[in-house]
Amino acid sequence: MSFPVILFLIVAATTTFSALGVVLSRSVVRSAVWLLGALIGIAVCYFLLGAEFLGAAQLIVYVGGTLVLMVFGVMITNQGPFAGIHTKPVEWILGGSVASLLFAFLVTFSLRAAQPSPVSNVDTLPSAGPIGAAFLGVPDERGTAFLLPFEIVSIHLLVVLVAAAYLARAKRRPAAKVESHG
Amino acid sequence: MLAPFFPPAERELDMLQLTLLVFLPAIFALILLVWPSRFREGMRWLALFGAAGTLAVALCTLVDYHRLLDSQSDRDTRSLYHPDTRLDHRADEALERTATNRSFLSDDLIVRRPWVSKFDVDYALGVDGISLALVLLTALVTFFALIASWKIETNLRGYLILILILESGVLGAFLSLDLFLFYVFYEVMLMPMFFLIGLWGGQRRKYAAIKFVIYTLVGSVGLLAAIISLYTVDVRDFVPQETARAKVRQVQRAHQDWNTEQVNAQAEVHTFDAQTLSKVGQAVMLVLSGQEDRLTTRDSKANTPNSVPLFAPGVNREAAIAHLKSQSICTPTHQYILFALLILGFAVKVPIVPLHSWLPDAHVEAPTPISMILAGVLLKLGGYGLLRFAFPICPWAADQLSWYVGLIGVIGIVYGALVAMGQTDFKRLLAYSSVSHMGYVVLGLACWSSGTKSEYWQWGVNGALFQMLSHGITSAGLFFVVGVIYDRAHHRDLDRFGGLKEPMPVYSGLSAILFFASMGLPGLCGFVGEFQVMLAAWNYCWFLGTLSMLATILTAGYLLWAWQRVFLGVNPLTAKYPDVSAREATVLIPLAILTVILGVIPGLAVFQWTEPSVTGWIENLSKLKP
Amino acid sequence: MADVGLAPFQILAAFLFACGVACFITKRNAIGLLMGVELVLNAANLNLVAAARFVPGLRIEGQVFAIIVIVLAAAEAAVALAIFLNFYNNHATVDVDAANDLKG
Amino acid sequence: MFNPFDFAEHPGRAYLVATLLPLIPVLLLLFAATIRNMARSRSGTDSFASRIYWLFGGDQPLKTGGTLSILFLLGSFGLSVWGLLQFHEEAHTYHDFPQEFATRWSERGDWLRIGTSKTIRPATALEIGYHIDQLTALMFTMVTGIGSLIFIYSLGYMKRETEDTVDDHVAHTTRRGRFGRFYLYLSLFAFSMLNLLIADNLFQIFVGWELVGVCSFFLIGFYYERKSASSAANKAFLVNRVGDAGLLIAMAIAFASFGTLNIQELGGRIGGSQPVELSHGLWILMGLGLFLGCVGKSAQIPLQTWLPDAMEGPTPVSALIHAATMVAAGVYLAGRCYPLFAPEVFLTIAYCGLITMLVSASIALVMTDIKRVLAFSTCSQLGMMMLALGIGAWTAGLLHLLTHAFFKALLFLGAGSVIHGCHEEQDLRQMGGLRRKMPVTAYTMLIGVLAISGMPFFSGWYSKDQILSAAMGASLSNHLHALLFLGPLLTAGLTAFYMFRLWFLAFAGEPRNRTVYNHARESPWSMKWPLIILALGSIGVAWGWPLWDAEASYLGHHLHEAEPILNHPAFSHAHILAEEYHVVAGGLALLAGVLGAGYAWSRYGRHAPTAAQLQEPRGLLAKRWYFDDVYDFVFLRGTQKLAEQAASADRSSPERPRRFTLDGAMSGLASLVQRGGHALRRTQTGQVRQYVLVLVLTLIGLLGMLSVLAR
Repeated sequence: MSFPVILFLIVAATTTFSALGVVLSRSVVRSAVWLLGALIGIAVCYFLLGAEFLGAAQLIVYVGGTLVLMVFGVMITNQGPFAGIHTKPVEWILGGSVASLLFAFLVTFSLRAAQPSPVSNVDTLPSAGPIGAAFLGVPDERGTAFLLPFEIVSIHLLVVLVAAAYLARAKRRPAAKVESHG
Repeated sequence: MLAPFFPPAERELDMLQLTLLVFLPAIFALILLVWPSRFREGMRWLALFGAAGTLAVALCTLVDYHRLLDSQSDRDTRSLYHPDTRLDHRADEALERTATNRSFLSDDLIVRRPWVSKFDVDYALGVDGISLALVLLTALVTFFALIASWKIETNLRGYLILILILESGVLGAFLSLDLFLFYVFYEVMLMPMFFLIGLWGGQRRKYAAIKFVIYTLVGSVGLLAAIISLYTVDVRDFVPQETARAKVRQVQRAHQDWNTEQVNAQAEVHTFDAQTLSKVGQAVMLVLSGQEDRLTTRDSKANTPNSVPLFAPGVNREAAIAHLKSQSICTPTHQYILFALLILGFAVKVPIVPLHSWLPDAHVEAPTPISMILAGVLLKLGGYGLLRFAFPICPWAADQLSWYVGLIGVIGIVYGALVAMGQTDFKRLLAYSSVSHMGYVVLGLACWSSGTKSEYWQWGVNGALFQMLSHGITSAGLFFVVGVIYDRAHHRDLDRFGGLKEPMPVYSGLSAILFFASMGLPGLCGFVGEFQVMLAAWNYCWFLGTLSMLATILTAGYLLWAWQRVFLGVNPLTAKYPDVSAREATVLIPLAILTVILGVIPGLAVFQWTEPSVTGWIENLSKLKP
Repeated sequence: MADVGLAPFQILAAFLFACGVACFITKRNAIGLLMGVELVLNAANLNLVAAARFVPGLRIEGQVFAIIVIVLAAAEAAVALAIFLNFYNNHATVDVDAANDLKG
Repeated sequence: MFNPFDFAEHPGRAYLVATLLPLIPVLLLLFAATIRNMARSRSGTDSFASRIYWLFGGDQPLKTGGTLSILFLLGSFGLSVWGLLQFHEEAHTYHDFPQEFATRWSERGDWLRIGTSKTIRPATALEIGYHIDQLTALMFTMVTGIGSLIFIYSLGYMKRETEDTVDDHVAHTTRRGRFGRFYLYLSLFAFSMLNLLIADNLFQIFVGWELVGVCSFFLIGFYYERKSASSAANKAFLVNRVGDAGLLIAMAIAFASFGTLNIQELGGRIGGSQPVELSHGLWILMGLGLFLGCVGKSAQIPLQTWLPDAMEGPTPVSALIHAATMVAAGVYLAGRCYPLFAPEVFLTIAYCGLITMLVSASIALVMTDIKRVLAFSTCSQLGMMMLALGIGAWTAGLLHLLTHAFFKALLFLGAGSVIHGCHEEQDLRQMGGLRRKMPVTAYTMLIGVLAISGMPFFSGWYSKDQILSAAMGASLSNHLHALLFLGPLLTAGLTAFYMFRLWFLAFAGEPRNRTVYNHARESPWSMKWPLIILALGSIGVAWGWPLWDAEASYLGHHLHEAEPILNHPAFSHAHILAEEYHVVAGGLALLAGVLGAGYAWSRYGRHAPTAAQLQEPRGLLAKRWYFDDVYDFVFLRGTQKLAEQAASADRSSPERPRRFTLDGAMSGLASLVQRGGHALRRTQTGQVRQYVLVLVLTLIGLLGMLSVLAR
């Protein structure tokens, strides 16, 4: 057992444990913390795979951005009576069994698929430079470039952000106002 | 029509002609759309002009078709039965020319252009005696229906446009050779009818309109399923081999790494062409009835009168038979299902019991001109579909089930007559009489006799076709008769009429002709078709024949009873009704005259040019039986 | 990393995916649901990156798509949160079972 | 080109032209009526229209139509007489060239042909054609002759219809006169009847058959304001339709087995013995079908009920259609199709005729309506003809048909004259002593009565004598069928009785109703002349030399030439016996007739009838053996009930509520779909998590399928 394997096992165990934590914890806040662990674990996986740029992006965007957003969301909405929002045992059983079934299938298929061996022993993947070049339409040695997806994603982001801003602007319905004040 | 003015064989002039025939009403509908509302009276005249133009084009097509028949006729005998003039032969020729990129014929009255080439849908129109008879009927009835619509005031423009679009749809359906195109037209005419009943109808118009649409759609679903299932058939051995080779080349180009076997397996040719599919059906019948040794290619030197040349020239016969047998179309189950779907599709339109209940409602609620079109034209689509598509495409199943189909027809005849006798609403009575009369069409088609006695089947099919024509004329006339009296009395209750003969002598005289024509009196058109069908039915099965003959008593019963209740006796309420106006007479008199002409000289007036097509149809199918 | 191979990463991704799905099913809190979505997306991302590592033709594509997914996930989170806030404003709860306006 | 006037080559075409001639007034009258009526409805507002209206006679219908019709029918009559003479002449000159004779007197062509014309196959054509033989020629002349007389008679009888308003006392209403319409129908009838006579095939006969039926329908319902008239018309048409259905079946059998409907060809193929193409059952069925048609048209039991009701029509119509010609068409057809019948069918014909004869004669005994007596008498005489045909006495039967046409037309016209003279009084009990007021009518009618009673040297004697001797022969050859002789014998007595009863009640004695008597007057000459001519015909039409030999009738001889040859062993034996016992049979018949007449004289002629004799008849006979009531109940009501049931089973309506209907079943199917939709709607809970669950489960399912398939 080589060092990378041991390292991977540790990281995988952490990630798995965190993911289970996300699912099993009752409180949303705790879930968020567990999610933080899982995301970091995945980022480490990226590093292990040699995709340093992605790992960094994962850390920055997810851990720094998305998760914070979520915590904000939790804080804003976490003020009403919480007693009602409980998951029934049946749902636990159902969810658990469905998820494990799915897991079993996915694993089966993963293992059945042909397992390619890495081409080279170079442990790094193309880093920020080539990726950026690809995004900007500079073709690499095989002629692939991603200018169009990049543009699409950009526009998409713009639209989404506008939409988010529109949706999130304060607009209480009169009835809801009465309810919340009463 | 246009041929004398242009050099022949340069352009496909019949394309212009047939396209014009189909779309002329639609063009007039477009003009009506932009017609200024100030000239309200002008709208009526414009629509009428459009219908008249269509009728004129249809008549020209009749002349052309007759010339086509005549051009191939034997000068000595003046027999119009040359095989080259038959629709299937002309359609083959057109396919051949399309495949080899030769110039089109200008005078074969077949149009074939690719429309949606991705799915092998062609814009294919064609004329033969069978379709032409119904095209003429459509143009005629629509023309008279427009005259009958003169009193329509509410939303006139929409009404006229819808009628014209309806006419386009019906004409297109009658002329289509391509199943997909047929289906499109078949659906096109559904919507105008829906609105015409639903907007201009009587008290329960919405209910009737929706019922009509739902019933027709149920039928259409069957039709669509059948069409799609037919499209999956690989017809490569039945189309010109140039087409098949082109397909092979196409597959090769797409998969350059494949070997020949793979390419050949993949290079399936699919088609919506009814003529080709009917060849498949006939071949299937031969295979299923164990006569595959009779199957040959069309260019085979070894063809005897007993052989049935269905495969395209240049096809390897053994391989083709093996290929046919490997397809699912060549199984009894598939054939039964296909036939059942097609029957379902057309049965709703005919209509056959028990799928008829939309008809009385639609008739009762629809305004008079729409009833005329509905009874006069739309019902014929069912019969036409059976004749043109259901029987030739599934001959094996049709043969196996023909007794049951005939039984359905007879049930329709008897049941329709009985129920008609129990009605008090004039229009409803006529609606049920339509059910009864259209039963003869189904029965005539179903009299499938064996090869040696095929002439009896021929009587049946001829009778069925003629019955469609004559019922179109008489029922349109009778519905107009109801309309006339409804305009005066504002009700249709048979028990509250009476004594109309005295105040309205011309009206009653013309009605009498139509009544007795509907009853099947010799010398009027209703008799000819029914008589032929009865002769055929007896020869096919004495039981069906006897029932259809005894039903004439019932028919006479309900019609005479209605006649007595409406026209005879004394009724002070009706004594002051004015006789028919000039407009009403314009509708009734030509229809009555036509009734007499068709009854006295059916041979000269109709059979002369419809009969060669029917003969061809019969010869194709009847020889399939051992 | 060559001796670990592709399969362990796939199994890990599958596990994360299953956890995400379990989140969907069990969590009644809308934010919890959102976390499930994040888990699912990350599982997919992990697969993509692993494929970029182990399949020669995907060295750049895998990463590019992973980046696109990350970006879209961020955007999706923003929009989802906005929707939840709106929902919360209207219904004073984030219980997704209360969000049954689509009931037929 | 077909030249219908090529009489030199084809003298038979004279008959063709004669048949078509009455169509011309039909078309002219139709045209004129349309224009006149269209103009009438506009004459108030439109001066042009009103001028046209006055041109066509204004409110008073012109007599021109009637005159035209008469002229054209007289033309037909002339042509047919010429044709008859020509035929007789050529029958001798061409005696040795039957082929040529046939082409001169018969032609046929396609009316409708199917299939490629090059191949000769059976059953590919419906033909029309004419075939003239002795029977046709004589019948044709008889129909046009009597028809012309009745047309002329109608000029007087229907004079009322030329007035602008006519009072209908029965329906209590006034209406416009409809003189032209009457002649329109009559001319159309003449055409159809002649078409039926010259036809050489069953199809064409059927066409004429139906057309005479429809003319009869219109003429019975001529006074359509009266409910009784329109109902009688419907009844006549429907009952005839039943017979026509039989005819249709027979035609279908013939066409399916032989591929032709030509009577000569069929006769050649069958010729009295069972053909190879037909099973015995079908052969019988075919004969029965044909005979059913004849039963309907000739008002034989069981389809006899329409004829008495048909007397609702104007009396000339009764004389022409319901006595002389149309009802005789049934007998004519039976005679025409003689070679096609199986022995069992002959037996059926004979017994059917026998029953009709007796039943109708018995009813005629008690009828008090003058036209009804004659109607039942017609039924009875037609039954006698049928009986004659059924026992192989072809010539006798058809001879009786011809002579009967004369005296029955005479009797009806006489009755019409009485009714006309007495202002629509038809009840015999209100008459009496009319011979003083209308001598011509009375004595011509007496001739008719004598003729129908079979008194010697009157035409009826010759035919009746032959029938009775044939009947005697038949019953002697097979004693099982003794009734076949006793029946006609009894009928001969009954006939004489009720006919003399009619005459005595109407014309003899003292008037019983003074108002009727005082207003009675003799009819105009247009009505008297036809009576006189018909009376002469009733006396002498069957004469031959020697006059006292019933076998010597010229008419009979000519008819005999057309008799189809049947090698039916029973018939030939009966023929020999009939020859042998001729004198006995004739004597018995005469005795029966004289007895009947004498009894009538003793009851009604010797002294005025008592009140008891004149009261309303009751019982079985007056109820016409309950045929009408039973039919009404079983068929009419039955069909109506069935129709109502069918209508209510088809769909429910407020008047006919019903739980299960066909329409309801179809709607039920539709609502089933609707309910299914509602049920499915419940699965759309709006719960996001459930959706996800289903989504994932589907995913799992798909993956599972994939794993199975990818194995």
